[in-house]
Amino acid sequence: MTATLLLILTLLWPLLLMLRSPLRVLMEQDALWRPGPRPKLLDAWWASAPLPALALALWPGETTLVLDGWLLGGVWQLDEARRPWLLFSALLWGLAGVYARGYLVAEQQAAEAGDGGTFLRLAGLTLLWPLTLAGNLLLLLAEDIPSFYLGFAVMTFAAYGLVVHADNRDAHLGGRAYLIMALFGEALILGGLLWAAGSADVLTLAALRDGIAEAEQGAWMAAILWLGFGVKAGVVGLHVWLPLAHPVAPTPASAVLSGVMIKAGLVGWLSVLPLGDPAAGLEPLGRLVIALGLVSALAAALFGITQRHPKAVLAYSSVSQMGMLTALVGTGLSDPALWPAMSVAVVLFAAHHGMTKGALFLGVGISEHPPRLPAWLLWPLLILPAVSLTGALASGLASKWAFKNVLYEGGHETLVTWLSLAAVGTTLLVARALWRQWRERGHHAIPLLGTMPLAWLFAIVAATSLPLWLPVAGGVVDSPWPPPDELPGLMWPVGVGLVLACVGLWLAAITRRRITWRLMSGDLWWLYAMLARRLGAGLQEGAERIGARGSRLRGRLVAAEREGMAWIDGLPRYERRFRQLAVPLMIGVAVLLLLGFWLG
Amino acid sequence: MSSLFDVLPATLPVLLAVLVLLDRRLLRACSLFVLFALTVALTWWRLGFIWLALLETLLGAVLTGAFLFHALGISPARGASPARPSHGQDPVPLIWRRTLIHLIPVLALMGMLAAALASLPASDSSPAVRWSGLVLVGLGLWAFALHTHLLRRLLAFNITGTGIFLLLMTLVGETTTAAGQGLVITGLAVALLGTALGALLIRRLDALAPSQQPSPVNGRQVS
Amino acid sequence: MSQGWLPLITLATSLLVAPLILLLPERAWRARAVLNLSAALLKLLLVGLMVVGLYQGREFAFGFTVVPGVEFLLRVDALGMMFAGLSSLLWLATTVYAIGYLEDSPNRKRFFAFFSLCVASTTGIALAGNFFTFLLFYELLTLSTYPLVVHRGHSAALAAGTVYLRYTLSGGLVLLLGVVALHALVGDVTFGEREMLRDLGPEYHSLLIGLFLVLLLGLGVKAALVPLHGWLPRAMVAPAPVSALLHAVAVVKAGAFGIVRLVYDVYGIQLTFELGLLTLLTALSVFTILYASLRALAQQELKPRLAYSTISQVSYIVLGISLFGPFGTIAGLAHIMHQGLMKVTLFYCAGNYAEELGIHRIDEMNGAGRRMPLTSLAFTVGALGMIGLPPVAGFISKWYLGVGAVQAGMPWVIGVLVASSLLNAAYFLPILHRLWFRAGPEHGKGQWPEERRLGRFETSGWLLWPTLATAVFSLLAGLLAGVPFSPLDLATLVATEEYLP
Amino acid sequence: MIERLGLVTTQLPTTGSSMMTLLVVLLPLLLGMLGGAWRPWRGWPGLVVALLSLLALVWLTQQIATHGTQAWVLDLGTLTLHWRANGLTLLLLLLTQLLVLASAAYAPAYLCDAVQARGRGPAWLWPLMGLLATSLSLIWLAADLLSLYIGLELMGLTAVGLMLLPGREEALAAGMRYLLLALIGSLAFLLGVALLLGGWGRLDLAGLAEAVEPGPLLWVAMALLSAGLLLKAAAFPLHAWLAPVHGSAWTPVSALHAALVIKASFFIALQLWLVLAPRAAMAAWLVGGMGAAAVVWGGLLAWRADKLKDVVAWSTVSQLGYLLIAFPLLIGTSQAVVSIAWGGVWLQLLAHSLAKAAMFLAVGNLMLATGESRVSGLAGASRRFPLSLLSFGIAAISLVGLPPSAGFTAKWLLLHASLAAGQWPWLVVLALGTLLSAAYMFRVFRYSFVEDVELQDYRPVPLRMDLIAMALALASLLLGLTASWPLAILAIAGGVP
Repeated sequence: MTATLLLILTLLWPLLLMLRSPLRVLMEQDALWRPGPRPKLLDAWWASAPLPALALALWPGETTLVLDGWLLGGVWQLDEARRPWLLFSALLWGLAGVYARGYLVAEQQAAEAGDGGTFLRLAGLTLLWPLTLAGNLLLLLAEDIPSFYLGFAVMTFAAYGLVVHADNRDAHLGGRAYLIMALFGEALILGGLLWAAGSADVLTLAALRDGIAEAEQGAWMAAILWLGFGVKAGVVGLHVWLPLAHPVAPTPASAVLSGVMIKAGLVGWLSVLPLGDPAAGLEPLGRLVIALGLVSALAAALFGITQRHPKAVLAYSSVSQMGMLTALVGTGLSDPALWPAMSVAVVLFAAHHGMTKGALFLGVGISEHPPRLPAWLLWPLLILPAVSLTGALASGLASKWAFKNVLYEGGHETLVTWLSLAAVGTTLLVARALWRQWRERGHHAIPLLGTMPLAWLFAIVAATSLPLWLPVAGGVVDSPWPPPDELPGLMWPVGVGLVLACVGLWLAAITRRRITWRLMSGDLWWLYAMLARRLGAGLQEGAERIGARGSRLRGRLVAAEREGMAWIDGLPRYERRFRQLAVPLMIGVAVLLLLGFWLG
Repeated sequence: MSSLFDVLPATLPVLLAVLVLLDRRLLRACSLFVLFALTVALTWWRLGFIWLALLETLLGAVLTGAFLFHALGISPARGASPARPSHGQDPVPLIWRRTLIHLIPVLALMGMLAAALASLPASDSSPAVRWSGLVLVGLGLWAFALHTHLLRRLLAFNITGTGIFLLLMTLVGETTTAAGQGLVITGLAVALLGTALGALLIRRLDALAPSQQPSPVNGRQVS
Repeated sequence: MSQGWLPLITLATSLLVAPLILLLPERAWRARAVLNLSAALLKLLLVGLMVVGLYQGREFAFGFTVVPGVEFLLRVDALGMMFAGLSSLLWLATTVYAIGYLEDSPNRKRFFAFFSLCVASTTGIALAGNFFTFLLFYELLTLSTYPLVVHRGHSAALAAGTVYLRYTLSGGLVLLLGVVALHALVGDVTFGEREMLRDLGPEYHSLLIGLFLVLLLGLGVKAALVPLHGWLPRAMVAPAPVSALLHAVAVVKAGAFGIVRLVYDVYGIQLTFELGLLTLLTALSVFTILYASLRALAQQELKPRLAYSTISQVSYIVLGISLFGPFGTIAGLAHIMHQGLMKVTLFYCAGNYAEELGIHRIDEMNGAGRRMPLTSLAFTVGALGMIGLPPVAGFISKWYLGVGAVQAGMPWVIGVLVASSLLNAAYFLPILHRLWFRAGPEHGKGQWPEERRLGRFETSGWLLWPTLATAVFSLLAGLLAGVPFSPLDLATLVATEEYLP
Repeated sequence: MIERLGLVTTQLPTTGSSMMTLLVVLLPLLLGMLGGAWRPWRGWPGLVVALLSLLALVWLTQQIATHGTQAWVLDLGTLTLHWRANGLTLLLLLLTQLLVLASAAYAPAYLCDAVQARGRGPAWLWPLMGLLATSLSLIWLAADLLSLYIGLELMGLTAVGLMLLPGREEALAAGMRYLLLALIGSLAFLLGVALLLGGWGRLDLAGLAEAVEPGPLLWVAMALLSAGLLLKAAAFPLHAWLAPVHGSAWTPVSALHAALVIKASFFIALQLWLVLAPRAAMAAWLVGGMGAAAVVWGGLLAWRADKLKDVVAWSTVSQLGYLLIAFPLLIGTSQAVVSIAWGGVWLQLLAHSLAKAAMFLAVGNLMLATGESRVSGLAGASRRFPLSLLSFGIAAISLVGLPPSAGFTAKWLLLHASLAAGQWPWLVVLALGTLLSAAYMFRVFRYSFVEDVELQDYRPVPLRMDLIAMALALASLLLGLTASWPLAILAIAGGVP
């Protein structure tokens, strides 16, 4: 009972908090236009939005809530499969929220002082942040398809406001890329869900998975759904919004975007694809997914190291990491027998990446506004999650071991090798990111006990200790750490990466020449944009041609109408003849009628 | 002799009608019309319809004639001098082509009538009257279509009407004479009323536009 | 027997208001407002009574013979009640809105009289029990909307009125011919007596197909199916409440509703399917959906864009009908209500922008969300619903359409739906972006075309509250689609009746 | 067919109904005389007295509903006249009384407003109107050709006289033309009657119906009769006198003329055809073709007409075309078709009469109020004369044949009959007619909705004039849904075989 209430509260609480400030503004009439001091928007209440979710994730026992009146029949549930997702998502959202209170303090002060524009911008953020959160939580908790899709859509579209918060050119470019790609994703998801759910006539995700497995054209449905969620998860080719949107968003928003929201794509895959179902017959798709995942992982790494903005580098790193996850999900399709074990590893990896990437993003803000900490303490703390991400330490080590172990057992050595190569890339990327952070480090120290540093520190702790507290399905993994003899096999990519990074650094140092060639972040986006422009121009031309033809036709019709009118206007001239010839006409009528009578 | 006695009352109206319709001077045409009506009355008397003869004299000749003269602007009170000399002169614009063209429908009508009459038993009393009636109808209609002058059209109408009356009365049998007479009397009254109305109208039109040249009655093309 | 009078009284509530309004002097706007609103409320109440009665299985019918063999029949069934409910609900909202919108403008008396007449015709269409009665009110609708369309009396309005009449009167005429032919074939066609045509035998099938096409041609004009849609974008010159009503309930819906009646209650879905006419409807509606969306994309002004969007959205109804199977039916019927609510919201918003800020073009809307947050919020709800995003009602329609398409064995229709969603997004999201995320006059960039301060809130309360109410309704219709008496529930009721013998 | 016309009856008339019939026929004439003597400037006193004849008519209806068709044989020496009264007759009598009453009530205010008692015209109006009513009643009641001829001539001359009353020049010229053509028309009629009389020696319709046999004589007679009547009824190629005559006539006179006088000729023609040539399908098709041409021609000219009254007058030409379609639908078709078309034709006649009268009155009001006779002079009228325009609009609905008007119901029946008879062309004609009539009617409205026009001075017309127009218009509208009521009257006593 309590769990059910908590479940409702989880979703309701962020919405209530969201409505709080506009209601407050509405209470005082004209508050929107009145100059003068404004209420504080980012208060502690605001940051408390994910607390019920956290409580729910920690509450023992499973719960299911069935709402008949909701959409097409709502089923929300918390089970062991959902618990880790909910836990790390809520945690990261909470930390990012707390962090945001510090990060946005300047804007907050400006708004309170009466800067109307800033106030409204900030108000937008305070409205959309809890909304995005609510969408994210709903998507995690929903078992019925409409609620799931609702959560997904709410999260996607509300996050647009977070991306464009800065309200400058880059932000709008990032926002546009984000929105357009997200729309394509939504469209594909909607199409796939409709197709699959319609064929099987089901409304829950579990039934949907079975339905796809049984459906005749299940492979196509799965492919469409995979692509749809792939936009969010940053599959290669569909990832272009990530490096454009992440750097422009406020840092806490980047953290949740990269840490939690792109995981929604993964959650989507896990929710709708018949993973581990040998009857599904999706092996070809699985192989394709693995290949694309690997391409994603490697290409993103190669491209990412050319970037200058640390957040862009980190965004590419997210693409790369998600590529690795994609490949792992692909094994669930191509080798269903492996999936039960693999799913645990995937969850662990995803949570690890989410938390660690969150901590890294938060760290970018920290390096810009360093707290009063000595550099020897500050920089190792900044480096720690990076090393963890490469898989050399802490949660990274544990998660890497988890999936390698499974892959070795399944006999996928080649895949492991490729993944290791990707890990080399990851090492290079984080090195590059840290290097850029170092180069762009700030000097104005902020107090250590502010919300920002504290949230960051807590994030590092939580990220590194992840395997210890994450309740992966069936309880915490017995022994998350690899046996020591496996360590070299796990460590070598990091070593190689470090060596390469040092070589790069050294080369840069000795040539003393700036690497001038730089690739625009967003890579394929520009290609897409150009193609779209071409297509648009072509369409426009075609439309104009059709329009011209239409207007010609219309002109001709109008002319014909005018002619017809003129002709009709001329008709009365015959009237005179009728008048003059009335008697002969009468006789004529009589003769005609006689003829008629005669003929019958 | 008897055939002549038969034919003469039948042909005389036709001759007179031709004169009435084609006379170049209106005054003379009107006068001739009175004469025409009188001969028709004679025909009625010859056929044995005394009542009709009387009515024709009264309505057809006297009253209609009076109204026609009134239309010309001649009233008994003011003597015989026409108010407008132009009324006396109305040259009939006889263009042969027009005349012939207007003859076509009239001929068609007469053909129709002839066909219808052919299927009836021949008139026992006076076949000549029947044919003269037929000719009068044709003549009147032809003139009606041809002329544009209002008074001439009135004349043409009256002649057509008379032709129809003659035709009608040669068609009725013994039993239906009363019905026939009823129809003819109604027709006569209507013709008189129509003529009267027309005559008044002509006068009124004349009075309304006195300045127009030529005088509206003569120049008016009511078609 | 007293129940037979209920439909008649419902009809009379708005029909009799028209002469009463004409009798009131032009200046008596308070009395007029009270009259209008009380009639609207009364009608809503009566329709509510009938809906409850319907759920309890009671019969309401009123009829008399006009000429031998032709009957005037008002009857309550679930389908009609859906439409009547929608029209009475939106009438109330639109009346409130129109009172605010037309404040201090000339000819209000005439406007409200014809407005009532228009709603009476809509109610009549909903309650019509046979094709003759339907036709009666269908034509009456044309007549009563013409003065509304030309209300402003300038040359553009008059030209639009002429175009409107050309289309609708020709359509009405074709419909008349079709109905008479049907009448000559089988006699009085009471809605629901589907066996009359079904029992005719195969030798009549080609005749039936021809008749169907004629009737469809007649109904398609008002439903604005694509080659027949030309009047709709031009009718935009009418005042906003009229546009709202035209698009949401009255004219466009009358056409769509007529097609629903034609397919379900005259021919019967089974016969229509056997004659192969459903495929035709599908093709027609799919083409309309895509074509109109593309045209909407090219519009630079707000109301024409909404107009093309209407053309596209109304075809969803036809599409739903054309998908053989209960889900398609539910989708089509529910969308009658859903589209009405969402589109009326959008038009109210367009009216609010025009009245308060003088905005007509899309590129003037920058930053309007900060000046008029509630209106913009309502607009956002409507637009998202049009795109088909949950939890707005449009999603429910789209969901059922998709499922219906799969069940009808036409999964490719999903592709059309998705494409349409994308196109909808392509023409609505830029507006939303401008509203909320672009800097505009409120930020000191440029100024509003013609700003007025109409009320204490962002605009006059008369304009604002109906807008918010319909927005909330369209949200709730989606969010709580599963509760009893929701549009979806009613549609399901109708569909079950249709498919269960 | 002759049963429908009430020509076959065994019922002897009751004394009461004979009295009432005489009252109905003669009272209008009497009242007209009185009116001419007193020249009422207020409509109400006369109206109250005139209600008497209406009451008599109601009583007569009651009688006939109970006793069936009544026939009178008047022996005047060797001359016998035949009258009869059945459902159809009653309906037409009712219509006549109603319209004459409405015009009479309308006239005083109109004369006061528009004419200002110029000349002796107004004094003549009342007796002529009375005479018109009497002659029309005679036509409806007559069952022999002599009575018909008398009624027809009386009506024709009266109508000409009424049209001439304004005394303006253009009125006189048009009136003269009308007079001459009407006279020619009656001559043709008389010629036809003469042939019939000569051929079969009798004039009563019932007797003729049995006696006549097809042959050249009958055909020629019918051709002449029809041609004369069609000329008087302004059927298509013979319509040219109509519009100019209306252009300058007084409004109430125009209303009566378009509503009743033309219909009388049509009624006689249809009756003769049904009685004498009930199987002449080919000739009937020709008449139908004339009707079709009339619909199109009248519609086109009404559409482009410049003056308001011309629009209405041309619309009469067009609408008469609908009625002419009755010929091919009623003649030579099966019983099923006839039973549908019968109601349709008379309903159309009723609808058109009421609507056209209402429209003329409304147009008269508008012209008086704006002082403009042109359509474009109506700009802004919708704001200033809503009532007049509304009555015009309601009448227009009926004329166009849009539901729920009587015009619509009639059109429905005609369409149904055409379909049932398999005569497709009439569908097209009716459709075209609807579109054209909508085009010219809404053209008028279009002008009235124009807003940006400077306010010129105008004189509001008395409310009573508006109310009368409105009442007639409403009657034509309401008859649409209550069509079963006139059809029931049609059906009583001999209406249905």
